[in-house]
Amino acid sequence: GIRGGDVETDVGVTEEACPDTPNEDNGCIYLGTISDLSEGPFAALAQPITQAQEAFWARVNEEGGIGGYDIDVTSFVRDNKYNPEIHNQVYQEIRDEVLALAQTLGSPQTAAILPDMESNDVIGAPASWSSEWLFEDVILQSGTNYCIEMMNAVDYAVDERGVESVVSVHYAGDYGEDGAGGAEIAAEERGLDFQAVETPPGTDNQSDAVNAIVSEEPDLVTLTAGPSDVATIVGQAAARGYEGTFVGSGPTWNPELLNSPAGDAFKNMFLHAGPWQPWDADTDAHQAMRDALPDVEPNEGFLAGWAWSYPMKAAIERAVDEGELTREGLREAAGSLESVDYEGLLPEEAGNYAAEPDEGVFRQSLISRVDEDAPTGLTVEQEFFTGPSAEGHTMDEPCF
Amino acid sequence: MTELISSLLRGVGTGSVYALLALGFVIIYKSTRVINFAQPALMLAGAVLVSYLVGPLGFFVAVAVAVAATAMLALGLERSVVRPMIGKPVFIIAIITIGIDIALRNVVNGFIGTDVRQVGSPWGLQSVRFAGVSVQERHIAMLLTALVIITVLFLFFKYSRLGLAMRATAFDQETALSQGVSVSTVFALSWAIAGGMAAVAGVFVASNAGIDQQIWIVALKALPAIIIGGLESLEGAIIGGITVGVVESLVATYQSDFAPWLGSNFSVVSPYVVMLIVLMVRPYGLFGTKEVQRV
Amino acid sequence: MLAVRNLEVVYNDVILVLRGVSLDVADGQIVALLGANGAGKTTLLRAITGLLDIHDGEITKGSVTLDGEPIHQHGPTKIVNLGIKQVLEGRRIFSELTVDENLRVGAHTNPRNARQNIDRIYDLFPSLRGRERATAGYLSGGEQQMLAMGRAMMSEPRYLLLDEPSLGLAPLLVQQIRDLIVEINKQGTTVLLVEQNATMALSIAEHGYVLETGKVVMDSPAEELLADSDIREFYLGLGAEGTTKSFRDVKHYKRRKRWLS
Amino acid sequence: MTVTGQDRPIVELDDVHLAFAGVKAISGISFHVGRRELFAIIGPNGAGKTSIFNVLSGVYRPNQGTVRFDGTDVLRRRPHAIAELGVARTFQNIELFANLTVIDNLMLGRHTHISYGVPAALAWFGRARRAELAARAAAEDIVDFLELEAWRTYPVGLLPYGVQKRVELGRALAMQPKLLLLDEPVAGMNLEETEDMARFVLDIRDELDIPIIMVEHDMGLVMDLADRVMAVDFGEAIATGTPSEVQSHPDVISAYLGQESMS
Amino acid sequence: MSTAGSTTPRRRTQRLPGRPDMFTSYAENMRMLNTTPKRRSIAALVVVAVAVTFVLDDPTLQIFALGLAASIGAIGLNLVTGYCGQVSLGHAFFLAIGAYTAAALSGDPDGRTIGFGITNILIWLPAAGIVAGLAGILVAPLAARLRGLYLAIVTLGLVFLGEHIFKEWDELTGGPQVGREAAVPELFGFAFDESGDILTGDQKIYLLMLVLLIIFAVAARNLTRSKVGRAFHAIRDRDLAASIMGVQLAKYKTIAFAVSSFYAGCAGALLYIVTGFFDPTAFNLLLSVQYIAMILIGGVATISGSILGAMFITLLPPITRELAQFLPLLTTDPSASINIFIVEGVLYGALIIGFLLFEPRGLFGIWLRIRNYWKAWPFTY
Ligand SMILES: Nc1ncnc2c1ncn2[C@@H]1O[C@H](COP(=O)(O)OP(=O)(O)OP(=O)(O)O)[C@@H](O)[C@H]1O
Ligand SMILES: Nc1ncnc2c1ncn2[C@@H]1O[C@H](COP(=O)(O)OP(=O)(O)OP(=O)(O)O)[C@@H](O)[C@H]1O
Ligand SMILES: [Mg+2]
Ligand SMILES: [Mg+2]
Repeated sequence: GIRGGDVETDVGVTEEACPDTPNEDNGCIYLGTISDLSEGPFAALAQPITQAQEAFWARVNEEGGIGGYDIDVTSFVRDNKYNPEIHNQVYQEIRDEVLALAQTLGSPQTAAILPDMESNDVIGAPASWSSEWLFEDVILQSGTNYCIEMMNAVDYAVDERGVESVVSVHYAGDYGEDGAGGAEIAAEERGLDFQAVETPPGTDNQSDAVNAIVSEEPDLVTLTAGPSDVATIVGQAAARGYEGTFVGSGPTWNPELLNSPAGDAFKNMFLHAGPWQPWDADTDAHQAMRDALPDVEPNEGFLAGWAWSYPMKAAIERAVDEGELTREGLREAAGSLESVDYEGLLPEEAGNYAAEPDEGVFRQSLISRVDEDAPTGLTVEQEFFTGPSAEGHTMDEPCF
Repeated sequence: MTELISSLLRGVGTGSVYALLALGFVIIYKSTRVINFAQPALMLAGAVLVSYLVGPLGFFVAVAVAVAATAMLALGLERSVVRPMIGKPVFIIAIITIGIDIALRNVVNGFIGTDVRQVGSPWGLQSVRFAGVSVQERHIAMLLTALVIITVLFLFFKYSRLGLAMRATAFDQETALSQGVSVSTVFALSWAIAGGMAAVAGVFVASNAGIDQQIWIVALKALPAIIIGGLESLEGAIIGGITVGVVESLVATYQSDFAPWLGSNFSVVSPYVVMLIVLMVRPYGLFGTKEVQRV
Repeated sequence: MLAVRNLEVVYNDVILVLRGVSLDVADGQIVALLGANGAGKTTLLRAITGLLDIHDGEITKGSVTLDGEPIHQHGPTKIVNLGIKQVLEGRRIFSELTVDENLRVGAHTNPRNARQNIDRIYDLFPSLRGRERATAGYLSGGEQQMLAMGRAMMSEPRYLLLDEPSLGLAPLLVQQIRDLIVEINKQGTTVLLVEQNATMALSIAEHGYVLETGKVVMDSPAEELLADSDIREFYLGLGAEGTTKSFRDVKHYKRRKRWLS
Repeated sequence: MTVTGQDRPIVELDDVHLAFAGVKAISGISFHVGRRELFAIIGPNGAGKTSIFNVLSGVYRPNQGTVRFDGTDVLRRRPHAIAELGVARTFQNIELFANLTVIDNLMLGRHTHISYGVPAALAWFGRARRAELAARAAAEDIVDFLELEAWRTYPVGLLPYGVQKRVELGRALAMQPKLLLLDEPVAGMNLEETEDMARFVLDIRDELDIPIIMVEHDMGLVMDLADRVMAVDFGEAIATGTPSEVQSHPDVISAYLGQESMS
Repeated sequence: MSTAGSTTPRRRTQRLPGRPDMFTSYAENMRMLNTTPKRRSIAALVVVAVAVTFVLDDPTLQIFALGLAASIGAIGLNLVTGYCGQVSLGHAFFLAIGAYTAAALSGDPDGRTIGFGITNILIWLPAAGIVAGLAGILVAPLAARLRGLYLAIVTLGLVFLGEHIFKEWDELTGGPQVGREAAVPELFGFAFDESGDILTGDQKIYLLMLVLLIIFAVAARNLTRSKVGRAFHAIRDRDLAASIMGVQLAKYKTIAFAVSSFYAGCAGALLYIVTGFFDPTAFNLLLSVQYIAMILIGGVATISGSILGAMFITLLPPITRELAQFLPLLTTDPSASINIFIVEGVLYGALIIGFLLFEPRGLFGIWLRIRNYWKAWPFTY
């Protein structure tokens, strides 16, 4: 499209076209990406996320951009090595070049730049599903959070498998504790025995967790940890005779786990709680993503990067409509979104950023089981649902 | 009782992997007086290589090839980066090896990609049962491998010409040179051996859940092991490694019952506590030789 | 014949230690190399045996030849293989290894005859016999010096370069070591003997060199050196009439020798 | 015995025994050294001479026996405490601080004579500054005395061996000791340097009035300088007396000197 | 000689005309900056460092401020490791103690984590140093028993134990992956981290760090040329000989650890006010190693080397990011096996290797080479 002269811009938006754009006449919106791209613990996840985001915006540009602007997410990609100081440094480096952040990965990392983002009116999409983001208005997250995901998972296990006791094995920090917090809320709500076991990262460090599972023998083990640690826990617990059910949150899964020594244990005992349908689902969004990433090994990380980009797109569209493609304008536009078109990946009401946290939070998630024949090893067992625990919970503070 | 025994056996199993890792450190230390902090990267490289080769070659051939290749890689690193530093202060060389580790791990990470890569070891998580106690096959394989390697090494250092030359070089480079020992061969050889062993250890570490970017950290468990055992002692490395494994396993099993106030996951740091205790009693580790101070 | 021609050696790229040294070691001889501390004697030996590298030293000019072939570009292993072996200053035995292991390291380049060479060494140094399994660090000073020489002999060198073998040894042991050097030489090994103890060195050498601050200042048969008045005064400590001076009579302002200035 | 004050020997060793894992380094050595004496210890390699020094300076703790310095029992004292009492020494193999300059090595010798704390050192003010300047002056005096002017600011590691030996002597002198132990002061030195060292040793004894115990293999030096000599072998004293008495003692000849030295 | 120790030089401090660098008294010779070129170059350096405040943009100043704070820590490590020869891989632990002491003292009393609301830097900075210094004193007995690599790895164990404690104690630290706010830099109502009319927050923090570094560096320099510093040197070169010269080994090793940890504590307290936020996983092996690298790359046993090294290591990530941009054919596509981020990591390692290979004496050694070259010019020997 042709951009009207009445759109006001400031930082990170140029009249010159983006590098390598299909639309020579368009202006350019620069979005930054700060992610764990080399040696940090989430590098394996960050990589497909970042790649999918590039594909997402490339598709937007293919389709003509937004209001006469293309969106560039490749010029300002920075590695934070999962270190808050470096995160802050690279943020400072790109701060005056970008309109907003397409991705800011890591909770303490993002916390290290939040005051600056607030004062610079920079909004960003987090690369996590933590309930704390509900309370930060410069952060645009998508789908439910680990906390509610785990509430739903526990509710599901109670209703479908009749579990009566839960052990929650979790990392320290926003990811692990958010999930464990959800599991605990649900366990309390449903009157289950509950125990939380914190475990550090590292496959050699899981013996405490495994011991706890084997000695407690709970009916259900909820997991919020990384894939190889989860494989160790599931594999070793099974090898030592545990026979209950595991349910892992979104980031616990990697398709290669099926080929690990714990593969059989996963097939028999593992359920996956996710914020949206897996890779091969039949929605417009899934189809578009698969088309945009034709040659990749399927991985749920792509889907995450893709999904997280929709609210940013909606916010930019709103800001252009309002004629205020400034940082302040964009922040206002984002804060006024009451729904987002996720092309079927999530219901539109999942994108309610205008409402208060408790009202705006999206409470639906899904449960999948392990399936060797599915591209990413997951097949949906329970479509989007809200369990009674999540329904009844008031989101007035983060779950950890 | 069976709980105790199986906890011990698990400890011995993982301990033998630590022992293999510790051996790599000790061999390089013995001949060059340097702690090679690049061992983690070599371990990672070896394991990743196996994960690529296991498909076409099968597990054992893949391991053999990867061991050889990692040995060559270690040798190359020694030639290019460590060699010019012969005779320089050991701490500078140690930091150089850290530089190597950072650089090499970054490259290897690029080949790990997004998946948790698998080495396809034949042992899986099956257990065999002895008298009511089940032992994972994996752990037995680890222990046997460690025993074989230590025996071979011991004979090598005691009786072979090169082994002796390595010990002599460790003691006094210039004198070894004056005897016609090629110090560069000795250095190269010790790096190659250590590299190969790192690869073996890497395979065992990865045979548990697979390879991700973080498994290199396991190699650092060898540090308390070599200190407990005594830096220059092969037997020490084995004993130290197994001690670390057993302590970890016992603490993991019993700490929550007996000493919950130590906080959760105390087992992770327990090797360091044991190390401190051992050093309080024996400042040169269990098998280390006391440096004779004379004036 | 081992020959050094116009050798210049520099340490750390800046410290010029040898300034054009020439020296010949004819086969079958014992050649003594005398000189004050820091004159460059050890440096000269290092230059011959390829040990300059690890001291950050470098030959900047001149050559070392063995039977006319230049060898100064070779590394220490190659030079040992060519039959030149140096016994380092200060014994430098591997004190954590056993006596036997020390000797076996000496045989590194010559493993084939190791067993019979070890026997030969024990014949030469009977006090080492019976101590084969003893940790070398516990030997006495003289025994350690013998072990160091024996270790060098294990590769059956043509040329043995001894760096101050009498250093720190008791008088009796100095005599023993001296006799052993003669014995080794008799058995066919050429010896280049670096010594502070000029009396001892000149008593067994056929030829002697005197090195002062990196230059050869004297080069004569041993008898001539023994007769030289400067040598007598400054190296042998003999007064004019051939009697030993007393250290108690040392003058506060002494006549210093200056060959150069 | 009621010897006190000026008459009392500076060093009294009585029946000292020392063993290392089976090796008997010293077995029953006793000797006294007077306040104006230059006492020499000779003996074959491994006889235990350095070990006697190490016992005296607190590096080794004897298994048995008494060691008195200036009337004080020093048996259980650590090396630094003995240094504070006034025992200084040089070493068989040079033990200088190779990276420090000559001046700094000498000033380190003054360590026990400088007293100020860490805060003063951080501020370099008042007492600390004055003490440092005084120490420097004292070090310069030793530079003069030992003719080290040319080397003053060189790191000692780079100096010729003979000079290093001299610096080591200077460092010991800087301690203003009441007793000086010299372990093979002329080993590895040529005649000229030996003569220099002899002159310094005599000057120290005569001008500075410091008693000296010296271990040395250079018989010429021992015979010329020492007032009394003790010969040890296998950790036992085999002869004690004037230089000429000891030199002609048959046990000393057979264990140490050899026949040739007679000629 | 006979008057050794009792003479105080009374020579007049008077310069001879035409011989500007001839010393006429020991006092003059022993001054910290005892030659005119030294004085001039240091003065110039300080002027440049202050001027930089108004030249560089805020993000760059932030990094420089980090480097200055890190310099204090590096000087501390150099005292114990470079000067005293006690290799410590435990520096991260002491940095952490300082950082948490300061953060807790100045933290919000009503916040999520422990806080006492004492924001005056004159209180929390010395407190951070003292608490860390006390921890150093506790560790020192280990150093009295252990040598070389044994000590290095034991102090490394300290880092692991510390990590465990800091992860577990989340009332203090906020817990791993969560973290807490850093200390609040305020002096009698003057907030360093807030922008004012004349100076931005980053400029103020930079200047604060600069002033503090100068104070710490001068004090360290004084210490090293004092009796204490000589004792450190002596222990490093040959501890047995040192003790025979009257140096109390245990006492001086304890002093070394205490002072070093004091410096580390102060550095830890200051470091994180630049970012304002930190989490307990920061204090890991890598951090300790970075400090070791600082002193090795800068120059062992030199104060200016510590600063050079700290600056270098702090600037290294931005430098590698810049360098990587210049390499052709590198993609930011993270799915490529060799992408720009991996090259960054490799460059980081390679630059450390390169510097140590090229000049094992560190940046300080390079500086010496340059100086000696010009001094000796045009002669090569
Ligand atoms: N590695 C080195 N680096 C720098 N200078 C050196 C080195 N080795 C020796 N030198 C210097 O070279 C000079 C000659 O040393 P060399 O050891 O060859 O003397 P030497 O004649 O053997 O003396 P000595 O009798 O003490 O053994 C000395 O001034 C010494 O300081
Ligand atoms: N720290 C030690 N550990 C074991 N044995 C030792 C130690 N110190 C000395 N010895 C042994 O004690 C004996 C006496 O040694 P010492 O050094 O006192 O001899 P020395 O008379 O000084 O000989 P030299 O003339 O060669 O210097 C030797 O057998 C030596 O090996
Ligand atoms: Mg020499
Ligand atoms: Mg001795």
